[in-house]
Amino acid sequence: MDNNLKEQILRSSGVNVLKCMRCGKCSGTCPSYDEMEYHPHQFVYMVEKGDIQKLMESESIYKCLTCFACVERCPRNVEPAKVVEAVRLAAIRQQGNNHLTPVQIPGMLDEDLPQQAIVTAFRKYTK
Amino acid sequence: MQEAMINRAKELMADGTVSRVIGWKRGEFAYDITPAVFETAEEIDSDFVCDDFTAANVSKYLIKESRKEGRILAFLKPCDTYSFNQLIKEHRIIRENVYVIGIPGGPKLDAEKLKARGITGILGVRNEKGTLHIDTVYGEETMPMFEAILGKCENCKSTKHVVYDELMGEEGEVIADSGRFDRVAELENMTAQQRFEFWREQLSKCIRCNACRNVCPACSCENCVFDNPDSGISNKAAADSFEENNFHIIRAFHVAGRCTDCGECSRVCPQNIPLHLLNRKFIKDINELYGEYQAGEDTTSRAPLTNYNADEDCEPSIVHERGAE
Amino acid sequence: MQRIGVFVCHCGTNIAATVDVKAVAEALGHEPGVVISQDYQYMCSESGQNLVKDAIKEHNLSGIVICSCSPRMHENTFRKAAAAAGLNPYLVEIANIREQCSWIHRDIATATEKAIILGKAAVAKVHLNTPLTSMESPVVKRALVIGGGIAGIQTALDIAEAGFDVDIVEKEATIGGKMAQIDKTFPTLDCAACILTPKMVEASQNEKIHIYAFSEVEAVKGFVGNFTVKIKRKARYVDEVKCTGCGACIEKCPMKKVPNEFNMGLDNRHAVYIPFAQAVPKIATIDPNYCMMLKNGKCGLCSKVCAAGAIDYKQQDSFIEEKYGAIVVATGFNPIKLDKYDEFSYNTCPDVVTSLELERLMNAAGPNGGTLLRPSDKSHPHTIVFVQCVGSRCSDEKGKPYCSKICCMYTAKHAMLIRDKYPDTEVYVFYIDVRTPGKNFDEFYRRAVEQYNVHYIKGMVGKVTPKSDGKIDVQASDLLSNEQLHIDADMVVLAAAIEPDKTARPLATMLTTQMDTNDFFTEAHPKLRPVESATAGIFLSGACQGPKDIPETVAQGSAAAAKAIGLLCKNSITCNPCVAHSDELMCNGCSSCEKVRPYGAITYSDKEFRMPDRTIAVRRVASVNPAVCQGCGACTVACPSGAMDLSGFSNSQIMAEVDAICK
Amino acid sequence: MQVNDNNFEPVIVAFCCNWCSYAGADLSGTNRLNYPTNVKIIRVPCSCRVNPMFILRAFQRGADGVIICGCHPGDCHYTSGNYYARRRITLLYSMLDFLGIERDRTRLEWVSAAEGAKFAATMESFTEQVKALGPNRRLEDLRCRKQ
Repeated sequence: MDNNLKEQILRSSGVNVLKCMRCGKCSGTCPSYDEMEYHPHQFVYMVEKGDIQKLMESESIYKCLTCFACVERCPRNVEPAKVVEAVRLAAIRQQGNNHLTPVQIPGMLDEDLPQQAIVTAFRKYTK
Repeated sequence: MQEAMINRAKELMADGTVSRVIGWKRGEFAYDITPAVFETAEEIDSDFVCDDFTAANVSKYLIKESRKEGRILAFLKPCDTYSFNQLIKEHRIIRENVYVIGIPGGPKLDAEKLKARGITGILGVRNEKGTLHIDTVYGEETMPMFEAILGKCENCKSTKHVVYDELMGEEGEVIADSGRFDRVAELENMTAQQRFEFWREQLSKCIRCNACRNVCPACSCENCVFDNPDSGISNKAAADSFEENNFHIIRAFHVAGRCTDCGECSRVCPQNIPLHLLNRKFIKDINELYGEYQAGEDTTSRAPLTNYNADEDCEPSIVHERGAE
Repeated sequence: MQRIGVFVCHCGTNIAATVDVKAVAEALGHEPGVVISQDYQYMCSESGQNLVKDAIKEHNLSGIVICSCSPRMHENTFRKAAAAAGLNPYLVEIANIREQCSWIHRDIATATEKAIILGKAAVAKVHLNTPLTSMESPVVKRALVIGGGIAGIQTALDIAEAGFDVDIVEKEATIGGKMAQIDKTFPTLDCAACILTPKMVEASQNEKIHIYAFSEVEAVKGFVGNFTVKIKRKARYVDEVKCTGCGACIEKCPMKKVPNEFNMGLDNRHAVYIPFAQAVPKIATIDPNYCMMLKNGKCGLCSKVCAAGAIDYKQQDSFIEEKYGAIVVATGFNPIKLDKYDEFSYNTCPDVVTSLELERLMNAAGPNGGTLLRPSDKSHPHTIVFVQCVGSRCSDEKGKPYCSKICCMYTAKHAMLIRDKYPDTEVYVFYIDVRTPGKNFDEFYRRAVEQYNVHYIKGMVGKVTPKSDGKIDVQASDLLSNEQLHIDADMVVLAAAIEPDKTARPLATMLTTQMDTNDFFTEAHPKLRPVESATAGIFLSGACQGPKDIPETVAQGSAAAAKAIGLLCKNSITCNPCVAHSDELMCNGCSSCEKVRPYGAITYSDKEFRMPDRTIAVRRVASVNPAVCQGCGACTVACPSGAMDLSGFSNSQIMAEVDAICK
Repeated sequence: MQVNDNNFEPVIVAFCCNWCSYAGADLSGTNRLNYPTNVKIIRVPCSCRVNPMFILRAFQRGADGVIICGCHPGDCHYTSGNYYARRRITLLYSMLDFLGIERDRTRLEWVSAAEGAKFAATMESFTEQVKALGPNRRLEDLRCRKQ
């Protein structure tokens, strides 16, 4: 099962996790590091091991800002953010796993929140 | 013009400038004019011809003739001077041994085109204001001049003489819009299948008479690779489609960058294969890919195939990228 | 009738595992002319060679085909074996069934089929091989060393020691190279200047060595044993002979704000300068980009104070041409530019420096006289962060894909020196891996950790941000404790990747030597011929061939010298007999071949020929100087008549191979 | 003869210069990089040694594709050989195309001694390309065809 999942993650992300040389620059550069249970370099390593269920169940997949700093700075062109994105997609594609529902929205609204952010969040966190 | 040429030839012979003259004489018929060497004034008087059928390029003969004792007078049409110059460049003709008189060129006439109209028994031709008056054994016939022009004169590239010791008649100029690559471009725009069929139809007519090779001023090797049993590709008769292709590809390749586009190959082909198109294809490619180059224009420039431009030359993949399909 | 022997090598299992060698030997045994076809475990071994030699004698063979590894490996081995058995060495052909067959294919049936075809092609070719005899070509007893760093100096000293003249061409104003800029050397921590400068002096005083400093190689012609090199002597605007190096001109020069390259631009020099105190040759150089006299004709002070009258504002670049038997390339390396690494703030923060800059900051002859101070405010740094692998091991276009090899060790050295001299300074080293193979290297690194308490942290720095209080925020990951760190640093030192000098690429083109995709020179064999280039007579010394530390560079410098000496010792060398030759009977004398010849080996002369009709004709024909021709074959294709052919790769031989493959 | 595209195994002749491409081919062997067995290599000193006659000869004898590999421009062991080769081969390919012979049967590639991977990948893609074209019929000497 996890092997299929790994295949799916690798295919949908287009990332070759074997290129990683474990330098940790992605995690060294990540602005959401402290928010995350699993960090960018762990995403890459755990996907390589096929340890994906843990990632899918972790809140970490929603903490990634998709700022692509890790992609920009990775010396090996591994693109960890794409792995995170692929794991997140794998999670929300499962029935009932939407991370955001319309009923949550009113509680989140405040003056400074741009409308665009809500639209983007829906795109990102729902099926 | 013929009269003036004969007089001048005799003068130069008399004053010792030259000892021989290469020109043309009549063959079996009025229209088969062939190159000939004259050694006496009498021979010149009786046999020397230069008329509308006098198309042959005599440059190639000068390889041998210029190495003989004494100086030889050669009458060269503009297109012939390019061949002559190219042979000078290749150290084949000894320039000092040739006295070149530039004479006006064509357009020359193609007897085959006359015969195609049913005009036979030709005795002579007069050109009056674009109309040909043909004297035949059956009486006089007429036809428009432009319909009888020899293939190689149809897209004349230049009426300028690039080399001469003296000039008879007026000097012409390079014709930039000769349209000589139009037919090549037409073929290029066909599909590969159409081109293949076109050339199969043409080249399958080849009887390997070697006339094209023997007349070509660029094909002047002491020993042709196709006659050399050690070359690995020698053959006499073309028994297979491959050999027909092979002979003409290799021949075109060997003269690439050296062919002056004199058109003699197509003129002499008994099977009327448009062989000059192969040469023109190379000339067109060279012009487009490596810059304009006219073989025979000068005697010092480097030929495109013995030259290169490290930074600007295209990759062969350009062949795959351009063209139809 | 040819009597051909075929010998199929198993190469242990290298060939035999994927190619049915017995079947190959069997199949080739049926080829026309083949009288013996055998297989053997290791054909290149002594017993394998004996097998070949015995067969040559026993069967009176007229040619042999060895189906084995690449001819680039063992062609010479078997040629020598053939010669020993009395067969002309050029009657040997190799069918490459290892690199180009067994190693790349997995299916035994198809690999065997291919091996047979390759063998047949070699048999077809050997049928047409002719015995060839090598020519001799004289060797010029003088060597050229390009680059005057420690590699070039070592090579030159060794060659001179052996009694041969040697010239060093150095593009900078002084020899010494990168080592002259380094403060201390690992793993012994002795002072670089103390061990380098005596060698520089030794080179300058050696009668056999001539140093062309401030010069560049402009053009190279010729071939092994006989190179002609054009050297550009760049204008110094100072007469080298007259200048005594007294320095009076420098003292008086009013133009004092020129970035000092020797100190990595960390301080300034004058427009007229001597790079450093121990420079060799110790001659002043005027920088035309800054000298006011050269720029707008106003000043001339240096000329007035020069007692020797050495200043010459009108000096021009000059050129000399010299002949050499051997050339050693020692062009060295440079740290890469870090412009593209915005995350490390190298371009924006003066306290973020490269390791080479740190060398100068710590050097007694450096901008701070040996006291380590922050470049920004000249204060003493209390926290220093080292970042390893900046630009090394990068697969993107910003960096280099290889490991720069020296950074782990010099960073340990820097960390140790700082902790030793300034024990109140905390030193952090962020590493991906610590690579310390080498004698006493790992012990050295462990000393940094265990004795000097340097904090080694496994992880990469993600971001370096200068803060308003003058501190530098270093954000990094600590992979072992799985946390993200923020360190308030005073200085950040980046271990920039090293790359070959930019002059190496055009030089490689001039020398017709190969380079790899990173612009390092390619050695003739990665293991067995590490200091020779694939071009005969060109040798490689130091970091131009790959990242190297000083001990390795010196070792390779001496090795290259040994190879060059081996060549210079010979009075003449055997030329490759696989060269072009012209059939005068067919030659038109058209000069097509002359136009494409790269070495000027083709000349023309008028010759008399007896024609079939018994007359004598004089014709211009080409002839090839076999000592000069290198056998490229360009002329053979340019020749329309086929008069030009190439021995060893003749038209008929190549066509026989084509036929055998296509059949 | 019925040609089944799936089973068609083209004969491919590769001319490799001794200094770069042949070494590159060796390197792909040293690195165990697989490429089709269809490719058979002929060693020539330089890409400029490749006479158009050799290419035609290969097609005559039934080769389905011919690829020529040389040093990268600027890296020729003989300084300029590959520049001449580039012009000659360009013109030859152009002429073959002009005669309607499939232009994809021929290719010139620059492969350095360090590019083992490129060599293998090039041979792989060229073999695929020639396979897609099917057997060479337009420039084959029927008398040379295998019975």
